[in-house]
Amino acid sequence: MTNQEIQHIIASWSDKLEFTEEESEFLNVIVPKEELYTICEQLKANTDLKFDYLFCLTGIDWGSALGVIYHLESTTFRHNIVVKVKISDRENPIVDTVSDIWLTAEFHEMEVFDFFGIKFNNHPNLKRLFLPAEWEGYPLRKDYVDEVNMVIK
Amino acid sequence: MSYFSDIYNGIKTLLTGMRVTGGYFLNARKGTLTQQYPDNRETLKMFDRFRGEVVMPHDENNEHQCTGCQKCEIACPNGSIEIIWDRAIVEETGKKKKKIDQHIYHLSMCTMCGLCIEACPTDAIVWAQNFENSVYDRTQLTKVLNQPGSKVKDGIED
Amino acid sequence: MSKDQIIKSNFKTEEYFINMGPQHPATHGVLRLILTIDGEIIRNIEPDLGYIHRSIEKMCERDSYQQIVHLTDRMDYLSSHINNEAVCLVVEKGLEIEVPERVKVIRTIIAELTRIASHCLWWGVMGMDVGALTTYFYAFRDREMINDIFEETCGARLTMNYNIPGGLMFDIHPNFVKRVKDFITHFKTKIPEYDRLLTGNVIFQKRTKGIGILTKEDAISFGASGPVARASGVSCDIRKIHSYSAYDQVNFNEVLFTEGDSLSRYKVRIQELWESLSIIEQLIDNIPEGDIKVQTKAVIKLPKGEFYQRVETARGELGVYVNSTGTKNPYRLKFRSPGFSNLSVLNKIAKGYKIGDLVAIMSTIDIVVPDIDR
Amino acid sequence: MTKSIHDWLFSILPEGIASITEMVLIAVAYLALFAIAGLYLVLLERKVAAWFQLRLGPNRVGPFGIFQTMADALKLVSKELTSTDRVDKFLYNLAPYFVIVTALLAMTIFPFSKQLQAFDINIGMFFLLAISSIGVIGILVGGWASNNKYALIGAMRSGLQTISYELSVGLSILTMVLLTGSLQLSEIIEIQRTGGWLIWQGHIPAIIAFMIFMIAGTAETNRAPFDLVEAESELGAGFHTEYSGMKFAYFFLAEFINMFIIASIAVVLFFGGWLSPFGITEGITWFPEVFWFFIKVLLIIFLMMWFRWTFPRLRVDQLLTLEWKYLLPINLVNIVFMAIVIWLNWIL
Repeated sequence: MTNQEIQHIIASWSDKLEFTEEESEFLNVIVPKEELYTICEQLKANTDLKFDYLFCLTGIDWGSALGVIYHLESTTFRHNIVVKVKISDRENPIVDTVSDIWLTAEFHEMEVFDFFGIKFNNHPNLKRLFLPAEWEGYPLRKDYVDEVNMVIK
Repeated sequence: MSYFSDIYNGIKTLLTGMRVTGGYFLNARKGTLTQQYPDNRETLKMFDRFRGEVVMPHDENNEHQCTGCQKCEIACPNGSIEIIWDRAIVEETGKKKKKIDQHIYHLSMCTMCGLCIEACPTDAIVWAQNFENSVYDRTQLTKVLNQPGSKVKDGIED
Repeated sequence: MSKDQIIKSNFKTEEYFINMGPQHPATHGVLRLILTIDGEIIRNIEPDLGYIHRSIEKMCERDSYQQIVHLTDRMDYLSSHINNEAVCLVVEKGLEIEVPERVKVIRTIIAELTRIASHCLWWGVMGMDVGALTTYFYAFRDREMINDIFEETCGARLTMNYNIPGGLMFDIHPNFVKRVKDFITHFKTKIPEYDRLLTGNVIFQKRTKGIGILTKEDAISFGASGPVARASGVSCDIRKIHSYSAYDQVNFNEVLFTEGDSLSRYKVRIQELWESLSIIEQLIDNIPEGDIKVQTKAVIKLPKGEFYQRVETARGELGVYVNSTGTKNPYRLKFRSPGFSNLSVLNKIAKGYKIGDLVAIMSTIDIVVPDIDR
Repeated sequence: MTKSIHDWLFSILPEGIASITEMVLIAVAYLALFAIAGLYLVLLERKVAAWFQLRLGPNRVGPFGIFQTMADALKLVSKELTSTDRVDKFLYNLAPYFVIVTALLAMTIFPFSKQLQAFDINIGMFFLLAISSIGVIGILVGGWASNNKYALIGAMRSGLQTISYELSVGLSILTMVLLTGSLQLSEIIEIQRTGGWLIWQGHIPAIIAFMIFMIAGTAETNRAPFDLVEAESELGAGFHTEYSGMKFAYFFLAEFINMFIIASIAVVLFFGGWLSPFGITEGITWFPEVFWFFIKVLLIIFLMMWFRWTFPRLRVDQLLTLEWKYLLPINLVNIVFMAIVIWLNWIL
């Protein structure tokens, strides 16, 4: 299925979605965080799309906002889509979990929580995965400072 | 009935496995996989491209080919190379030219990625095949690659 | 009432915790599993990671693209060449340069040799984990030959760093082709020996058959890839689906099994040894002549945008996501490592089995801890 | 020689003291002999393992590494004994001695040659069976007292394993005892002087009994493929995780002495003890018969090592399946078979 057709299907679900294909090889869809869960649920359930394979879940710090990027593929149709969600509240970023839709998200969301401090609603076991529980700050954020261990070139 | 065939097949597979190891046992004298390392120092030769440590070759006149362009220093991902350089007046032209004072190489930080040698425009630094780098004090792993009193070979420009 | 229910209704048993790792022979590194155990039966597994986390993603944000390559050696150190290739491919994709055919073929050959070396090590360790110690040495004998090939051509045995964005660091060694051919003839006689020693063994079969079953749906949902997913019947070979380098020029089969148990995960890897050998055989005789690199600028700047490259390492799908703002460093770089997703299936598939089974299951998942921790 | 020492002792000392001294002397001699024999079995194991694995094995201390295990023992003796705070001190310290003492005790009744036997009791086989199962108490106690979960799991497995496999060992020995009609070890060997080795005399049921005995015997000694008690890839080191220095060495040595015991039983019961094959050294009086005994024992030990370095380990429930579903029924049928063989006088 071509990107246009995918876009056509998804666009009918909500009018708050932004689509872009610039600067990326995949079709990007930017989803407001309130609608993330329902959109993701439909992406997997829709029989024409069947995005059943979440192959990458990335947290990102855009400076003004934090974000989560979901790379999705369908193992039956082999088409891809990238779902992006922006969270502008840096102090207390919260977004819905998708770990019950794609089980792999459970670990990846823990990783994102660990490094970006993005909290996931309804996550079964949200804790620091790599860093010790008493670690302060979120290292992959751009404003993280550690003068001892970080060498800036 | 499958009870007995299970036993039969089980024993058969076990004996097959024992035949493999038994075969190696009988031929154990012919060739061992392991090397008797400190004993074979004389004959042990590393491959030419083996990345042991970075060295700077000098010729018989105590001349090297490093112009002090610092490309290796920039290329190094770990900050293993530090170049202390100076400007000296070249007698023929009267112009000031960059010249290395010390080419410092921290072997303790080096990951043997080879980017510095890749980056060097004058092939001043190369890999040495020495791999016995253990020392009692970490500071001994910081090496000055250019020999004292050495100078850059004539005609080397970056 | 079933037998289990009767036992449950009449007995009260106590569960207890046991720490498997960070130092434990079966965790292959510094992985810690917090097991909840009832007698010997595992009720829950909670992995605790991060004992070898080196923040490679953060380091990448400060390094130039050439420098990033060598960091990936240290992720999945058994597929270091393939990791390097992934980064190089994503940079080449961003710069829109096409590498010469010769580079593609050499990269593919070395990648497949890496896969064989990795599977060899896995086979040896798999044997050790189920208690057959001798397998380790036989596997290392064969792996040693590959390592020698690498050492002669790339200069290093494990962390090779032979790829650079735009091609290869230097040409293959003149002995390369001959050595690889020698290895192929040698190894073809050794895989049947592997089968006789371990695969056919009745104890091994009993230890792995029907143990740790991962269903197809779970495999996809957990994002499993590589041999773990292919043993469950998920077609996920990136070499076929999103072909890169010279994989479109060769014929090979994607090894698929449907049982999803430990034994089929084992068999997938053994079969892959044959497939990798066949790929190398097809390529080794006709490595095209040509350049070994496309000259890139000394400072590589990727254009603004997002790039994603997927490759098939020995463990599964490695994804490199690069978000560039047009500077010489990536703005954000994420490695989607196969080990991380594959590890997450552990709790699902090992629950209800015994400690001995857990060790066998972990071995068939083929965990490399630095790959999980990055 | 033993006779002359005996006479000399009784001539210079009063009777009571003399017999005690004699016992002590024999005990010291046995201790020294088997400590050294155990050490060399360790060396043999390492060498054999190395050859199976295409390595060289120990070769640094002494020619061909023959002093390697001596050096190891020296190191272990000089090592600090560490333990955790929470161990049950008394039981923790007791456990290694349990294991090593029972192992050494069993050694006493073996007839290494016609002359070389400490005790020739008429219930020899029975005594062996009784003694050899005490060792497991040491393992259980050690695992329990260590206060370590891995050690505990190992100890529990050990109990499970020994209780089950004791049956098979006992029954396969019983099969052969049917044939000999005696429990006295020296008598069992003497029977074989005329009719050929028992494995030959008893043919099919004896061969089956031998196979079962080897499997069960390997399990009794907790060796691979039945080394669930230690299972280094699962439990770290199993029951002796918390032991160090000499206490660990006792466990280690006991394993090898137990292996020697199992091999010795097999030699006595199936391969004619110190009798030479086909009586080739029958007429030569100066030839030490003990040579044949040790050669046979070493061959059986080699077989057990071959098992160890080839097979993967069984899982704990498969261990029980093998015993209760396969070995035990076959064994019972085999006893009946053997009885029929004897009844119909099919003995070769």
